Amino acid sequence: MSEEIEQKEESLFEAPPIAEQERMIEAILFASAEPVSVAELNARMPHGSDAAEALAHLRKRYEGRGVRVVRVGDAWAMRTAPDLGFLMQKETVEQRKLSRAAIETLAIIAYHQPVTRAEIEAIRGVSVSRGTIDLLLDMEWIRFGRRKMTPGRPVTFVVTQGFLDHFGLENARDLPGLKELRSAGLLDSTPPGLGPTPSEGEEGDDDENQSEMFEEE
Amino acid sequence: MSEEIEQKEESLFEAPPIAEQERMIEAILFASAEPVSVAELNARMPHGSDAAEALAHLRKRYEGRGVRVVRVGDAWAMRTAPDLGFLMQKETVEQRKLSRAAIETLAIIAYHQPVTRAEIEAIRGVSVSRGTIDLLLDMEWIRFGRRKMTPGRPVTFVVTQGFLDHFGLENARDLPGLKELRSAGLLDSTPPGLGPTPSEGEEGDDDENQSEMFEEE
Amino acid sequence: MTDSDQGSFEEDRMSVAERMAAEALIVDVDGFEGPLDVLLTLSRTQKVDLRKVSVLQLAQQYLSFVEKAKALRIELAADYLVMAAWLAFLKSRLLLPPDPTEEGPSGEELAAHLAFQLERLQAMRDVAARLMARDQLGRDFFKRGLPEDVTRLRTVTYSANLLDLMQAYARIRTRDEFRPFVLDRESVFTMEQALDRMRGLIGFAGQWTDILSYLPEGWETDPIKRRSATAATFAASLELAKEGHVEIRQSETFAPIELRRKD
Repeated sequence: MSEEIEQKEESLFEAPPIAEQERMIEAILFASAEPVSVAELNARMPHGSDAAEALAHLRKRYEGRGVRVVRVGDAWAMRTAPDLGFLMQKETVEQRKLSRAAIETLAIIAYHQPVTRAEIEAIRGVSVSRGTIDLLLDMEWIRFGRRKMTPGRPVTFVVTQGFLDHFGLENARDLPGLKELRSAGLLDSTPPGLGPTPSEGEEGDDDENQSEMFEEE
Repeated sequence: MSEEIEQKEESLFEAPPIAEQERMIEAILFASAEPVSVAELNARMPHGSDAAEALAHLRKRYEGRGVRVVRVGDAWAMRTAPDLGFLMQKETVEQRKLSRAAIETLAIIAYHQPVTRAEIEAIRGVSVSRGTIDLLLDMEWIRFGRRKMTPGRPVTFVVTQGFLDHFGLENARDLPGLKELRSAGLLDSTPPGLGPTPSEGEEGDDDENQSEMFEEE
Repeated sequence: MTDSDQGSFEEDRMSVAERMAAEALIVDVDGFEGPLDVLLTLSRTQKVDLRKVSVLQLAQQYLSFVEKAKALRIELAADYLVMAAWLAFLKSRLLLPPDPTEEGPSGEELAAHLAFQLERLQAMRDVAARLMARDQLGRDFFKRGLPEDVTRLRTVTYSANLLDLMQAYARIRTRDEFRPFVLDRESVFTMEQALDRMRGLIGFAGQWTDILSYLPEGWETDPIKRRSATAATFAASLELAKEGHVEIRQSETFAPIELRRKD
């Protein structure tokens, strides 16, 4: 309803020195609990600043510290070093116990995205309950992706920035074992060397999917 | 999991190196929702740690950075540097549609200026709130005109140059008359065949008004 | 594996441990997530790389699993039975020499696809486990505990275009024209009013009098009011004549209508 228009900071002055820009990014990332996109950093910093460059410096500065600068998709955040987790009992948040079905569904969405419900069901060999999808949506680990260009134009699911943040992933390409799975043909819908079978005629989309897989937000 | 590590570390009875203690404090202060006292830091850190000393190192490290270690009462916290406070403000310009009351009032002022509040109310058929007038004055779309030479000498309102600029009008005479509104379909809901309607009868007045309309500043 | 002299490679090829495992499967059937899950578990009893799993043997294992379930009177969901039927079909395809007239994928292809499905499901389970074993936010690493909120300096600008303005004005000016139709009572003189008025006056009408002289005061000049009052007075005169209180006459068309008291 009410459109927010970022007011571009118009400054006649030159961009601040890079060391100062680094301080600014440090302050912004430090103050925020959620990842901040490069676009937002640039918007908040004085005109002419180069958030990407300053980020690279900042990241280096925090290497090996108790707090790190991490990339989450196209955004950045500060997070404590994982090896210090033991100090944080007080801050530890109760993790939601996920069912095996939910965990598998999440993994399938992450590795096969964008993926339709029918495809998830084909992989698991059982139907996916509405509750499982709802739970993952509710946790904001998955979201709806583009509709598939197949008959019925089914919705697809993709993982979110929140998912990447939670599992400490820079982007979906960093999923553990992704490359091996792909080269083993296990992200396809048919075994290597076999044509599409009647039961899984959607094979043609696969190559397309994989290029789509890392669509930007 | 974390307990195990802690126990191991405690059992060694040897404090971690001071650089490591510094990392720990950094992580704790970062993740904590509240300032943390030295006593609590010591309690949370491995046995033999010296939080006060590590804290002094940490404080020094953050000197001049975008974030600093500050004392809050008898506890410690990390805060963004005060000179970067401007980054914590996000300027947004929100565009809103004028309310129906405001746009109607504005329209009456534009078509009937100079017009008193009582006249606006007579035309609208409802009272005009002070807030509506104030908003329009505040936006500099209307201003006070001459007082009327009637009992009580009520103030009148007229539209401003800013109003004309916003609506792309050379002057208020450019506002389409009722006949034009009707031919443009804006009044097409008038039942046909009613003959001369009171509103058309007033069109004669309009010309009259318009001669009055452009009083000098 | 123990060789059996009975020839058939079915149950006897299974070790005691395997048999117990198979029985545990049945007892545990609720814990399985469908036939594919069962097949995957069964394939583990072959203790080989999933790529080298014997689908024929697996089909046999599954069929005997379903048989045992039936013997134990365990209700199996329909999809378990559908899988059993399909595996029975697959088994026959694998065992019989290929029929050149048969259309569709060969038994080997179907078997390869099943093996692929199992391998893929297992792969997903493996990566799911790896994913969950990662450091997790809020458990191993943490976000800022005391985020400093960004204060929003909100400037509100209001927008309206010329069309909005004109429509608003048009709306106000047409509002009057659209009130529901009601008679303007102010310029209507009813017959009842005329009757009341004339009843009080006819006592003095001993002579023929133009009924127009009975029009109420102030109604003679405004044409609308005059018309209404005239009609009401005329109607009232007729009513009074009907009641026998007055007499009415008119000398010619459009001549004045006169009335007088009837004694």
